[in-house]
Amino acid sequence: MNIYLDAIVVLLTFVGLLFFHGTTVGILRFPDFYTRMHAAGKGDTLSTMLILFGFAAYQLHHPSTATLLVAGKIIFIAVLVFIASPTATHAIMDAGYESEIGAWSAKDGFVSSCLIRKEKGE
Amino acid sequence: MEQIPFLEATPLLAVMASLVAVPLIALSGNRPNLREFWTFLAGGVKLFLVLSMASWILAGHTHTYELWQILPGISLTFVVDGFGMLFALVASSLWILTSIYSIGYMRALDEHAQTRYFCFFAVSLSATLGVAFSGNLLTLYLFYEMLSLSTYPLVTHHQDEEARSGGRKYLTYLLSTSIGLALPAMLITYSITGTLDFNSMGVFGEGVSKGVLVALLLMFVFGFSKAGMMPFHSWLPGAMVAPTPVSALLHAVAVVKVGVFSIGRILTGIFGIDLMASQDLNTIVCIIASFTVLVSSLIALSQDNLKRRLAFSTVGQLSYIILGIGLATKLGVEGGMTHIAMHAFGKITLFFCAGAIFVATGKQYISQMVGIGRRMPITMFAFFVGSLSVIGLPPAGGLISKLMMVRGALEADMAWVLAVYLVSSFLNAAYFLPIVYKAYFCTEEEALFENKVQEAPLCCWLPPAITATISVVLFFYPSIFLGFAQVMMIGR
Amino acid sequence: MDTYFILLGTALILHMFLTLIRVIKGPTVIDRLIGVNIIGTKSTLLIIIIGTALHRVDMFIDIALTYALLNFIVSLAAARFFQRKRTAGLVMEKEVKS
Amino acid sequence: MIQSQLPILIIVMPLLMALVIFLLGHKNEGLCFYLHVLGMAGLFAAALGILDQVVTSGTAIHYYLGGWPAPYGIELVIDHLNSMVIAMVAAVTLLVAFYSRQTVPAEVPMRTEHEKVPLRVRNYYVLYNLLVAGLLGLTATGDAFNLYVLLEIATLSTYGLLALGRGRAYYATFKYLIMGTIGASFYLLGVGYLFIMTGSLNMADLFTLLDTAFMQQSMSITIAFAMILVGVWVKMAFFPFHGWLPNAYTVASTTSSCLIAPLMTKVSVYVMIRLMFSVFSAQYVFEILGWQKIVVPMAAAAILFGSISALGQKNLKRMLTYIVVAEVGYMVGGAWLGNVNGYTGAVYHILADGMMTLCVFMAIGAVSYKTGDASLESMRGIFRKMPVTSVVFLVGAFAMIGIPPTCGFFSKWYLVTGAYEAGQWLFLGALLASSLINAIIFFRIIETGYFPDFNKAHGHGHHTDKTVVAEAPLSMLVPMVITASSLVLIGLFSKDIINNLIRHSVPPGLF
Amino acid sequence: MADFIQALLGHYNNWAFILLLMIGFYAMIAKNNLIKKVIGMSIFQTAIILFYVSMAVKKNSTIPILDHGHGAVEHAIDVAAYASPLPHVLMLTAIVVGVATLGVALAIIQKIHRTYDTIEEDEIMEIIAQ
Amino acid sequence: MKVIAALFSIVLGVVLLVAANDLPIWGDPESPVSVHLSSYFIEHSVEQTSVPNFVTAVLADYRGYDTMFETAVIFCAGITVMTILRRSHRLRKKNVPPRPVREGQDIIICSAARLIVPMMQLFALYVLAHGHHSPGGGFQGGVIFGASFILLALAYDLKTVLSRLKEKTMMLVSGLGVLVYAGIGVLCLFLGGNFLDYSRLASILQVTEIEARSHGILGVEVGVALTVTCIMLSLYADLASGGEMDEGL
Amino acid sequence: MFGFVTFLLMFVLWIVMSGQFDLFHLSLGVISCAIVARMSGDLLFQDRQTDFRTRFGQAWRFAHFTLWLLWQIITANLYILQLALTTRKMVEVLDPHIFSFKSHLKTPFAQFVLANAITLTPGTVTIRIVDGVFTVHAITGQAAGDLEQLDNIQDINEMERRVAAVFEPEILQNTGGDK
Ligand code: NA
Ligand code: NA
Repeated sequence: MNIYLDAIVVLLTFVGLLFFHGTTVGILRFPDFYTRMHAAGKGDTLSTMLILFGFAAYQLHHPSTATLLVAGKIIFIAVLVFIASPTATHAIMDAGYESEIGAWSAKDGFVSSCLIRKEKGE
Repeated sequence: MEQIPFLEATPLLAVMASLVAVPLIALSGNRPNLREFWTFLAGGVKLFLVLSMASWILAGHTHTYELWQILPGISLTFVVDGFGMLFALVASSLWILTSIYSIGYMRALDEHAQTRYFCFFAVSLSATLGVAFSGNLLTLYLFYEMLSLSTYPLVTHHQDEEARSGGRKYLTYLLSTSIGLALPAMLITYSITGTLDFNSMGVFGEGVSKGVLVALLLMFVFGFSKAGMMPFHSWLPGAMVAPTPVSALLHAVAVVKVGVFSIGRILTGIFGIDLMASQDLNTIVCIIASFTVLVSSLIALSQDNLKRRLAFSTVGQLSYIILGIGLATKLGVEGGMTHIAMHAFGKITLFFCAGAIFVATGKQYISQMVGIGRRMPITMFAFFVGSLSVIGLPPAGGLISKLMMVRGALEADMAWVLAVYLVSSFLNAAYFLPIVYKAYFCTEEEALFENKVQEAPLCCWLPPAITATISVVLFFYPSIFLGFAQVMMIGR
Repeated sequence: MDTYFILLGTALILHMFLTLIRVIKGPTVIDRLIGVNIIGTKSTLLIIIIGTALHRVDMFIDIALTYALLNFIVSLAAARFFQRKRTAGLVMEKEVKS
Repeated sequence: MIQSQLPILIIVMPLLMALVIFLLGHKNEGLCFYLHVLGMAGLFAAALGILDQVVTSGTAIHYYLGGWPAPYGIELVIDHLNSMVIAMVAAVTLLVAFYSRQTVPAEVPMRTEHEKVPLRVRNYYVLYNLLVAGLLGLTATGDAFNLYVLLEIATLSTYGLLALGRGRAYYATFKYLIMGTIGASFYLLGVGYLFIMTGSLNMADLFTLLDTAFMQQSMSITIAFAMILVGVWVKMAFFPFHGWLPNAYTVASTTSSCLIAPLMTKVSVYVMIRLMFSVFSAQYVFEILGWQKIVVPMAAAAILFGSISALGQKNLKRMLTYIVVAEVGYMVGGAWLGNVNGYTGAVYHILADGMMTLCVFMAIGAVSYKTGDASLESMRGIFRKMPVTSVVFLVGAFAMIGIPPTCGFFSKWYLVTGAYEAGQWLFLGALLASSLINAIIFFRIIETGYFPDFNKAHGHGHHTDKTVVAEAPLSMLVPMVITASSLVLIGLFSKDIINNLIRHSVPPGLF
Repeated sequence: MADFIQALLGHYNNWAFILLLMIGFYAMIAKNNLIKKVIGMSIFQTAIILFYVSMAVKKNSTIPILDHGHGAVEHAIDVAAYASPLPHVLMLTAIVVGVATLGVALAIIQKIHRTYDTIEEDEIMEIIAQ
Repeated sequence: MKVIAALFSIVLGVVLLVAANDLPIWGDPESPVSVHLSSYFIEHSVEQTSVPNFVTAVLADYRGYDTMFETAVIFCAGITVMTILRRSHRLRKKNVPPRPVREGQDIIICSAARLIVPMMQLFALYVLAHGHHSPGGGFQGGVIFGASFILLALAYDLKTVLSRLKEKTMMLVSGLGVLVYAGIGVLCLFLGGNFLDYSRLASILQVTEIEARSHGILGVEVGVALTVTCIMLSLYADLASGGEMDEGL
Repeated sequence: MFGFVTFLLMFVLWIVMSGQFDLFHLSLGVISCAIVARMSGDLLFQDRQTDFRTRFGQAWRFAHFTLWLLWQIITANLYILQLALTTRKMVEVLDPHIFSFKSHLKTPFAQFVLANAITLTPGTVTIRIVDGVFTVHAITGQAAGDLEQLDNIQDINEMERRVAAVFEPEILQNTGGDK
């Protein structure tokens, strides 16, 4: 039982870590703000949630009211991250868009903020 | 213990008498007669209180009244002894005369802010008596500073540019020396001895090095710069911008004499005559004083402004007194103390006269006074008597004290001091007598005055007449003041 | 298992340091904000890992939750602030091009 | 019951009053002043009560907060030293409370129809009360860390009070804030080193724990002491940490400067003395460290620097602030002379300087209230226009110069004596020089106030232009006159103050 | 000297706080931008907080909250098992004080910005000097 | 200037390094900090206050006096900032740089906030109520509660929040919080104990003295939380809107 | 009613968080939940028209949706991982661009869910919603394709359809229903 549980825990957390790795490399490698946001938005949310789920599972080692409640709380945090993280991503994205940060395009390299403004229809 | 014939608190009351009058004077500002009544009442009360103690003191007693312990071992204490009494008597009696004179002077010239003037006059008198009756150095210092500050509005009474610069000089000198020299000297004395009470044996016991003593001596002598010892004298001529009654009282009596009195007190009460003599401190004092005497007399010769000439004369005469006390012999000290009174009556006469001339003619310069004696005979006669007293010629009181100091010099085996006295007396004569001569004995053409010039108002010529008379009286009855001085030196 | 968690924590910290490079490099303020936000989220995890390692996770869970909430609010506030300012991107653009 | 609770009452009363004013003043802003005066009067009574209690019993009062015994809980210790400071603070705050009646509404605008929620007068009084609570609390406390907290509340409310001034107030306050934080942080750091070495925060406990050879040789303890010193020096604007003070106090509003200038530096000096002798010991400070060789000359430098800088100022308030800097040098130097006279002078000067700073600041405040500015020119002819104010200023000036029988003379007396005994000639010279410079400074003002404008009225004799007397309102005059008289009274009763209070607080180890 | 270096190495925990302290102190004094000064101030305070909190550390101890799992209420409490609570308490206070100061500082900077239209110290000084 | 500052910093660092020389070894269980007072608190706080969280016991009881002033510090900062930033109507007209207005509401953030805020507030109250048993208490709870309002203000705008929690109420409650704290202290005083001696509350609460201390702690924590909540929001409102109280960030 | 439901939800949350089931702490919980319900009861349920039966249905469908979404998120992360760790140049793998589309969803909550779903799913991130118009950033043309392909207002994309199925099934009927 414990071995399986541990395996689940390790699996969840390790996959989480892997996605986090992707996120990290992504925000370092991707060429512009917008693409980095992709890495940050998706990777951060899932990796955090997975690791949290892993710890919630770990609580089931000694099942009792107390540990179950702790697991519940960890799940609660995961839910929170699920709501909050994309929202934060959106907020940051919107701020960058509003600030007219230059975008990268495969054809032209960096597109200046003027073009962003044009796209915004201003 | 004999019962004292006056109230325990009489010294305090005497000090306070004029202070109490201040609010009364201030409140009756718009009724000049009432205001002056208060001044006279306070003056009378003050003089009465001082006199009430005179016989007791003359009998060889001293009276101590401790008011308030202010620091550990130091109280606000009043001690009435011969020296203090002598000074108090001079100050309080001359106040009344000056008040009469002030009324004449101020009203004749329609001066502004008369109420303020009389208020601060009264405060100054309190401070002066406070100094006279101080039982210790701290009390003395307190009243000394009070006097400096309360005379400032008097000195700068005119409130013009000249008054401002004169007043500035006045306070700068007085405050800087008292804070910068006298105060630390006092503190060091206190640190060494643990007391500041005056004691005829001195407070320094054995074992205080001569270097410290000399340093303290110099700090004290220059610290109380009201005495005008050179090089801290130049405030005095500058302060002559004051109205004449102020110059008269304050610069013939109150302020400068307070300086001299303080130094005298310190020499006799803090150092002690014996210590002075044994440590040769007296020589130092004598050298400083002699220098001042001679130099100031020479400067006086060159002054054309009458009040300035009087001022430099005062500087010299003050040093006479210091010189006398500095001799540290019985006769020298007695003479010095007595000279406070003698010079006071003589010099105040001269100032009164200068003021009277100003009131009557508006003239301030000696060169403009040729022939004035014919127009203002009483005034100029009083002037003549006053100058006799200051020079030290009979029949005026100044001679008596000067003679005593001369004898003191001999007693102290300091013959060179004799020469100083003689030379300076000669110089005195040289700067006073020509004024008198030109006032009376010029030819008709030389006289600068027209016939319509008359004597100043009664209030202006009467006081000099009285003080001149007293100067003469003092020649015949010097013991009025000499007695107090002798009381101080009983047993020597 | 404790060892694994410590290794996990170390790996997380390592990645957080990598993310820090983005925070330092920028080039725009908002780029930095991405990194900060991620580091904040991962700190929540780190708190839980520490709690687990100390066997007091019941105590650390509240701290983690608080941290997650505050991190969200801080990111949001920063984003809102720069959105309002509108200049955050422009200032840095020259650097980007050069 | 109330007797035994006095130590906490003096702290909680202003705190509660701050809240009461905050809550009740919301509807009726006019009420604030009355509540405030009421609170301050009660506070003053309590302070006197506690002073009486200390003098009568002759021992320190210990008050255990929460009922917890000394090193575990926080205790208040009120002894001869701080009962005097408490009384001084209470007196100053009461006087300024009266004084503030007209100045606060004038300088801190009341709520108007259009304003959303300024209520600045109410907030002003709230901050005022918090400042008082902080000051009294840090004076009364016997706990080194509690002192930090209360120091911070006092400073924080000071920022608020100062920032309500005009013109450059914000920038000056900002600099003050940075310096104040540095000071507080250094203090905290110092306490941290004490704590890590001893594990304690209670002052008496620290004193005992530090009294071992190991601790006295410890470099950490030495550096803790240095940190604490630097911290309080910054707070009290001791040269060369004074930079923030002149700007901050100059631009402050009248009431704020009247309140803060006399209290903040003085209480900081008290803190220094308290820590020097109640946490460390005279023996440690003077014999083992022997830093008086550096600190006393620094104090002399502070005095000279402050005085000379003051000499060059045209703005009177600014000039006074430099004098405050110089006065800090007096007290620090006195405390560091290492003898009874120096200590006495320093402690007495806390009281004396508190009152005389208040006096001159109030007088200058009254002048600027009437004339609109505080330049030297605003004093022109002030003796006629505002006779009472002028006299008050005069008394304050005399005290600053050190003319007997004002209190300034007596503090100088002890300081000079102490300096002489300690052979600190530089300090002695600085004391005298500063008296002289003060004389020049104040005399210049007095002269300006006494003489009319020569450009307008020429010659002597008749001044036809009768200046109309335009005296400050009674709410300002009364506290001013009381303050001025207190300067003389403190001077005349100096012996009693010293014998009954200061001499009892002399730490062991001073000779 | 060797002893001294030994001692320094033995107190490696102090390095972090000293380094932060130096950074904060430098920023507070040297930075021209008022906001950066304030940030320096926060770093400075944080360094001190770190110093205090590091005191609380005990080897092999846990957070200063009684562990119910060990049934400690019945038995005597093992002092060595818990970190010292006092430094934490003190720093809670210090943090609050720091935040309060920070708030006031930011408010003042806003006002300065409104008055002088800049938060660069030298520019403010220039404006004041005029 | 920079060189001098750097020099000072280095001197400071060196001095502190030197001081570190004779400090106890890090983590030493025998160090004075671990032994002298702290061990007393660890050993006795449960039996004396029945609070298992030593930090809370020390914070709110043994050193409750500190904490009261700490609350006052927050309160003080709140009104200081408010007083500094609010301008008179006259001044407000001129001299205000126009700020770009945010158009409309951001549906995403608003919706997220609506979900999170109630949970956050409940969590805040939980943190406040469980300060005795877990890391929490008045400050922490207050901060979270205040932050929940800030979140709302970030999502919508300041006006929305201030229409839910009137500014007047907010400020009054912030004062009330300190008053609750000091009031409990004074109450103890009236019940015959020293200031903040919660054991005296036993007679009112009808519990043992030890439990009375525990309840007293909760009482003051509530006061702290009230003040912290309101001042958090107030600070945000003032700072974010420059005293205009309109939009916030 | 909404207040009471909020209270109940909060109390469940309290139970999870508290872990103390004595009367004292439970009553503290009741007080706390009451406070939250009073202060923020209006926040949790934005529109008050929908009755609770409908809401239960929505919740059920939403759970299903979440499962699908989770899978999408995982693919998204795998995609990111692949992009991040690729050895090819970014020019070859990325082709980012920004586009907009008008959503059919009416309620803010549905729009919120859609926006966050877009953000979490592969290749796209929502930048903003203004008056129902979503501005989206796509990392490659392919990723965008799914959302962007439709110019026809009558049409609806996959993601929006799923969200609509949870919250606003009536839209699907109007636009031609499930494909
Ligand atoms: Na605390
Ligand atoms: Na707590």
